[in-house]
Amino acid sequence: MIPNDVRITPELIAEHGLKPDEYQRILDLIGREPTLTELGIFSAMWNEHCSYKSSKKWLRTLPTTGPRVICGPGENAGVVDIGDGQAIIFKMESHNHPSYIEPHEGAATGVGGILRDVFTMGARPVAALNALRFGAPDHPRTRHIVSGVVAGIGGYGNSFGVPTIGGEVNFDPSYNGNCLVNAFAAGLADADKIFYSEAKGVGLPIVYLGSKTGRDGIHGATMASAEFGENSEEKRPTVQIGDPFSEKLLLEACLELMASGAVIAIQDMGAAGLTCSAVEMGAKGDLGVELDLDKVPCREDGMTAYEMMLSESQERMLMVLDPAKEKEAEAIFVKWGLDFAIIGKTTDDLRFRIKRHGQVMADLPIKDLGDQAPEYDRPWIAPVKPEPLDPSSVPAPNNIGEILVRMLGLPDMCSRRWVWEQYDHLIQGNTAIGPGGDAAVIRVERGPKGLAFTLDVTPRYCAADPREGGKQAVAECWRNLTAVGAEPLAITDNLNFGNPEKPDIMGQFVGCIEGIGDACRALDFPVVSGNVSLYNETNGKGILPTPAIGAVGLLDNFEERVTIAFKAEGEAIVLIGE
Amino acid sequence: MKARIKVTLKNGVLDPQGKAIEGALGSLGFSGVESVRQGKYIEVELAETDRKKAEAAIDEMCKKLLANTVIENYAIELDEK
Amino acid sequence: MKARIKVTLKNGVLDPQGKAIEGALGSLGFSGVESVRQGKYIEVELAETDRKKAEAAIDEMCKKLLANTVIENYAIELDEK
Amino acid sequence: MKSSVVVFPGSNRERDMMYALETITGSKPTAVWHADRELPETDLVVLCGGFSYGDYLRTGAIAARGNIMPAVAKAADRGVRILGVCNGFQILCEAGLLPGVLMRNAALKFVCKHVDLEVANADTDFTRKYEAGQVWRCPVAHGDGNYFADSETLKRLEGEGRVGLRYARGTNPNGSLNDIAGILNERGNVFGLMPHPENMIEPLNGATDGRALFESVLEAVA
Ligand SMILES: Nc1ncnc2c1ncn2[C@@H]1O[C@H](COP(=O)(O)OP(=O)(O)O)[C@@H](O)[C@H]1O
Repeated sequence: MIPNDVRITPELIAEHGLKPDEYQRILDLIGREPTLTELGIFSAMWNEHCSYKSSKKWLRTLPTTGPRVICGPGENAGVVDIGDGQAIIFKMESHNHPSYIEPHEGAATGVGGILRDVFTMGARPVAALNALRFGAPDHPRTRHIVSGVVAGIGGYGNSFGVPTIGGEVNFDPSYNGNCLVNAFAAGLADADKIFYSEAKGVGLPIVYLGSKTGRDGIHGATMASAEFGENSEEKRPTVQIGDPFSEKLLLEACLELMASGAVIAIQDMGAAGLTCSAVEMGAKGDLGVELDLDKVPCREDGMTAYEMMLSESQERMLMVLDPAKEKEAEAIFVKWGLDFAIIGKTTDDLRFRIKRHGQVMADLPIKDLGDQAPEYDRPWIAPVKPEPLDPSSVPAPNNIGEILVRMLGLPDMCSRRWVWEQYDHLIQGNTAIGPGGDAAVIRVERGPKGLAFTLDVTPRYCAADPREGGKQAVAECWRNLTAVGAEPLAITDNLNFGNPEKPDIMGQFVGCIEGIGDACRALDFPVVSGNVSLYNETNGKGILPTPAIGAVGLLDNFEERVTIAFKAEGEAIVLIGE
Repeated sequence: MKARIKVTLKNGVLDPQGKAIEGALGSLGFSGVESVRQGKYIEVELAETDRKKAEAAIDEMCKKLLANTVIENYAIELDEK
Repeated sequence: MKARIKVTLKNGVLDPQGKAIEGALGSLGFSGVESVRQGKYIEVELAETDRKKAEAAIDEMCKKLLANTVIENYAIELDEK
Repeated sequence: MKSSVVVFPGSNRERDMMYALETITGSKPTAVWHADRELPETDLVVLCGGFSYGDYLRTGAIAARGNIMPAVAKAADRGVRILGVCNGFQILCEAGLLPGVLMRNAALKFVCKHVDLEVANADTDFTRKYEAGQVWRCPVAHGDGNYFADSETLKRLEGEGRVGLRYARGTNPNGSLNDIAGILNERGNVFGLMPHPENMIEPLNGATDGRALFESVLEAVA
């Protein structure tokens, strides 16, 4: 049992990933020493993962609007109009550190998280993709990580019932101690039936939905923002286990619930689940939130407020309920065998108040938790451009054919069939172009419209010239979409970098964002959602800068899609472009 | 020598399988089931006849492959054949 | 009362998982592994305190759900808590 | 033709199946909830693909003991056609409506790809619209499709022409005995198969060879 009134020592503050000046900021905001639960709440809200404290300034420079954009960054996922009253909702998110520690469950829960982001907004998921980066093929851990990650992604998506139709797999020694698992999901909804996280109305019930809370991943969100050291293997038990079966039930129950008109606001519980979701819902709606943790369905005995507020148990949601529909809503959840518990209410005092056993364990200004989070303008330097290679230092091959065969067999070039055959890419019956092409295409419901999806980035280019690399990633997405006959609509991004406190890494980050922004502005290709993953370092060595871009395009008629295979003998081959 | 290995989930680790079995037992009408946890049971036949050596080998196998020590515990029993 | 149940494949029933583990142990350099069979290990906590009744209930659970008696055997152990 | 599709917690190809049935038979199937104890009036009951109960314990094991299953067994006794696809096949085996069991794929990996299916018996209610020996392409998507039965059962299945479909031309994706992809019960009104004919019904799918399976049932019940 962890008491709530322990003395807050500098060690404890550091363990929570808070810097001394950040702690001072907390003292200034609340005018007293925080309780342990409060410290936990601040650490969850103010870590890099939730607060975007190093990246916010730069993310604001991205173009995020356009005639088709219904909802840009700031919600669970971005929403884009595809005509006929329909919308596509999509986002990409990383689960890098958890996947390195426990590849199967880390990757699985990554997929689970991104699917929830999409169906929380009222969409039925119709496509999943994933961008994966692993260490050198001959590194002793690589094989274990690759097979675990691929099985984990497949295991979750296949069971959940979404076709996994594309992605990327690359290898580089810079990922030896830090694999990247970026999961993308897209869902379809009616454009006038999108659900948001902003709570509305005072005194309304706050409902907990889904699976029970356990001690999973406590401090996972903090872990995800801390550099790995030699002893990272010891942090293992904080890993969460994915349960795609419960998630599938949660999807069906949520969609049924949304159709019933009972949902006023809804938010999934991701990193630092209850804390981030409740604060976000209240703060967005200019409302306070009061939670009675005795009502939270728990899987384990004796959980403290601290543990419940930081638990990362999966397959959970929080919603504000229309009280008139309470019985109806509960019946839906009972039918699907999921927990449904009223655990609190909205208030008008802008406080975030947490009770346990009748005692107040935390009482904080709700807006400040988000708004007053530290924001940094980290110093950065433009990385030094590498010297161009001297062509004469690379001898011409004797035999082009031999080189071609060797190239086709390289880990980064060879067929990815061994990966995507483990993914159900046909379920739902709408896959028009599956994995293996430039972009994947699905039919929209029963047609005739189609949607195209692609994920791209070339980290080598980003390392050589971040700005050009950022541009190139966006441009490649654009080309892949147009190559299948789609009109590019919008993108999501997943910005994976090393330690932003190092000026050269920050320089990579800034350069890539500027490049992405340039390309998006030039192409009218807005950024509607995204995710930032920093501190991807082991023993002080960062990964290659890897700003993965996920892009979506629209086809008026899926039958007009174009595939990469040559169609007949004797036809002309034309090379276009510069 | 025959080794019997039980691999179980660590305490507190979510066990979706156990939870589903628990629910199924309930709907089959079994009452009073308080919890179900599912693990693995593995039998390995070894050529090794020295008990000590066999034990060490099996322990190594558990660590390297049979158990996922991130989330699982294991227990070994050895039988002479 | 706590029941520990081992569910194992009957002799002669194909065990793809056991085979795969056997292969994997070989490629990890473990020699002298003659065969591997994988089964399940299930722990059930019962409210029942009468040993006889608990045993009968667990046996029933195994027959009805926990084991597929076409291909699997089961063995039950009971612990007082 | 009246058809019904049973939906279990974790079923995930029910929408694919209902769409296929509706397009091919011309009438909307009824979705039946697993907790119900009775089936609507129906000519065909389909147990669809998915991961009922997460595939936990054994694939199909928990669903096979669900409330609706006694009604399905009774319907089978009456001669109603029962079709089990993928997880549905696993459920039928666990429920004892078909013999044998579907074990983990030999490669221990989930596999999603197109295979070649050979019609091993074209004289059944589920395959009559194919030619005997005809080979057609069809997707599979499963982790446990490795059909196993003791040698006696296998002999009977083969001897009585109850193997309806086989993986052809070396495309067996899971190690199943005798390349078995689909089998019938003794009476011939219950059919279980691992591949997904419901995902092979329109040009979008690359071919429409899966339709004949549904058309066979349609003809049988007419
Ligand atoms: N690189 C980025 N580009 C654009 N938007 C971003 C980026 N990173 C994050 N965002 C947006 O910031 C918001 C918060 O993201 P995040 O914390 O990842 O969401 P979640 O609450 O699901 O974890 C999201 O709406 C996301 O779309």
